[in-house]
Amino acid sequence: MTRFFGTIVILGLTAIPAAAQDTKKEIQKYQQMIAEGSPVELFELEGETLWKKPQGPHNVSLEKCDLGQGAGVLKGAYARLPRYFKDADRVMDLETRLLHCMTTLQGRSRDEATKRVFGNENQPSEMEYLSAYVAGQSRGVKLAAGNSHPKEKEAYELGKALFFHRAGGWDMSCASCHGEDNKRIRMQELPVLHKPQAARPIMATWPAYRVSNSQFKTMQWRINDCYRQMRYPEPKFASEATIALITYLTVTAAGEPYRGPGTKR
Amino acid sequence: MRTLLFSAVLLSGIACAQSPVDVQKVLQRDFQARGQATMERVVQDGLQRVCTDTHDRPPSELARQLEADQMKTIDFPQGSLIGDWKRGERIAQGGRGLTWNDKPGAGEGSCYNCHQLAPQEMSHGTIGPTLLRFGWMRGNGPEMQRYVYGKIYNAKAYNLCSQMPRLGYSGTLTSEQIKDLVGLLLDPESPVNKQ
Amino acid sequence: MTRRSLLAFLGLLLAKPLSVLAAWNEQAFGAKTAPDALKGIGASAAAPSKDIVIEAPQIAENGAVVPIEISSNVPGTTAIAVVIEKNPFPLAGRFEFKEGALPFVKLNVKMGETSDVRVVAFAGGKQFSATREIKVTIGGCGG
Amino acid sequence: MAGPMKMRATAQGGTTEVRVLMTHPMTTAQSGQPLHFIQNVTVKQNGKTVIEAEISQAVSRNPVFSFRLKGGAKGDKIEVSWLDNKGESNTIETAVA
Repeated sequence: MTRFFGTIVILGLTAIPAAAQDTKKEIQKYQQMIAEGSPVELFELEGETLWKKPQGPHNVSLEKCDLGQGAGVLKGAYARLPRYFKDADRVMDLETRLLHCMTTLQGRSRDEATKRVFGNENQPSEMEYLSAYVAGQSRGVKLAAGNSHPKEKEAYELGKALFFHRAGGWDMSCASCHGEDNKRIRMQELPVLHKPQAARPIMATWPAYRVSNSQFKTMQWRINDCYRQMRYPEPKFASEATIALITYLTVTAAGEPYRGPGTKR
Repeated sequence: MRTLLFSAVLLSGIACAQSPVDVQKVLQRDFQARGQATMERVVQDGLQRVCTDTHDRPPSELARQLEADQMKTIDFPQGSLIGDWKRGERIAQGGRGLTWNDKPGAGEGSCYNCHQLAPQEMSHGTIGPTLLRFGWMRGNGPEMQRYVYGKIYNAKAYNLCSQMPRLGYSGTLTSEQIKDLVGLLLDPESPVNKQ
Repeated sequence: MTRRSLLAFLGLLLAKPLSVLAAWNEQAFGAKTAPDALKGIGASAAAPSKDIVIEAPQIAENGAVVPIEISSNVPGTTAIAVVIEKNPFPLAGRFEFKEGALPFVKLNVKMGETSDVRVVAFAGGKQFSATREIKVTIGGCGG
Repeated sequence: MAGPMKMRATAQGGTTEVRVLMTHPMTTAQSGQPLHFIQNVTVKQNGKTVIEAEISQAVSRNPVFSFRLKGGAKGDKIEVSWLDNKGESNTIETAVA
């Protein structure tokens, strides 16, 4: 990962006494300004091109992909994911469903389609572009992940159990960082993700563009990188565990109008 | 690798209260080893299991016993435990170590992620308590040195379900590095204790 | 013939790469200190002015993207330059506003460390400047 | 290879606000990658150049600029183009909304 000037800049900042409140306000201002000046729409544009591009052995585009609202219906589809899909008999999040369409519609092998699911700043991945485009088609639609089918309920319960499960090289669970109010890592405020009021603004703005590394990041990546930092082995892409966690978080955030793809520091 | 130091008898009562979902099985199926992050890491040890099952509120008797087991993992070096605070500050700033894309052995403390230490560093976390002026307030005698060394080596020996990693026990930091961190916290010349 | 089209013409004559076709002040952008950068754009003697407005966060969580909004209320402003004093190459940009444009620009810049950001406005053959300090911190691990 | 650009131009209260996004790595000399950054940005209003900018590698990756133009009516043509240090370029044109 390239950072500006090659290294993390470590600073001795002069302490501003009793300025914690001001600091918080200034950081909010920073976050608002980066959101206003975000290049995130470029990823949506590129995603649209990919969505319509014929690919794979069948040489067809993804335009007939059914994301849950019918073949090719994009409006509001992301806001209703993850959900149960009868044709696959499992709960799927956006990326898992895209992968399903790549293999079934386009005739691509799972290996080929998942060869490079997380891109970098020089070459974002197909999943990242597509996620940006599809998610953008749900702006203004309230989050309503599936929570009625038995398999959806099962995914929610598993996600919840995973959220509080302590293991890995540093004994962590998701709740180690996201379990208590008013905590920060460095300057980053940590949302208490098992509480609806905290989960809502977060889930309503993923996937997202990260300005710190100029990369567009998906929810599968977010889960993957949390586990990396928790010092676990790697969760497999589109596995039940990752879908379950995404289901748990999105159901917790239900009702929030989607306003992503977002822009994060 | 990791020794499981807990009493199976004491644990048995708690295991029954577990949720119906078999998370351990799911982790085995859905995770894969990568780099130094091997699959052994998803196998819970005793305290991870107790803390998970009790939502970090273990019965006090059990907690005391498991903490005592953890205390046995700490190998206290002889002599002064106060190392070089300047090296300690660098270790406190860094966040590498033990992830699947870190080189084995290249560990750092991640201290500022959760704690305030030197007042010059404004970008500090708040998951752990502030350690500003720690040595100035608590002194730096042999007992305090031992406490700080032990706490960094294995925080669970002092508070079973602490969110702080067992930095020595997990192999993240070496004994020398921990001494340097003790220096950062206790040396009167350290910025933590200046002003 | 304008400077740009003259350069383009010469460029074609010499069959140079396309990059020489447009004007780019190599001397000023190559300067490694703020005074040299200011000299390179002819702003060494800029007078302080309150009519230059720099809107930016006091604290940037990440130096890779620092949003800055600049406008000049100095009458007759024809150009604005942005100098990040502690960057390895301090001059970040120079914007020339011709008839029809307002002296305003919003952009994202990279900052290597906490630094004063100096904005120079060019008006009526004179230069004016204002600065603002922006602190750069290390972010968290997540997000 | 020049990636996509995106632009929005809206007329409001006697000024036209132009927001333009450019796909570009904007790599620095310090990044260890080959120096590659946009040097020139030009804004035209109905074919007439109104802003000429020279920028450096200190502009963030995937540059986003906002400019303000005097007057402007719906349907006016706004054109923004860039040229980088390798001679690559791209242009986008849009009508004021």
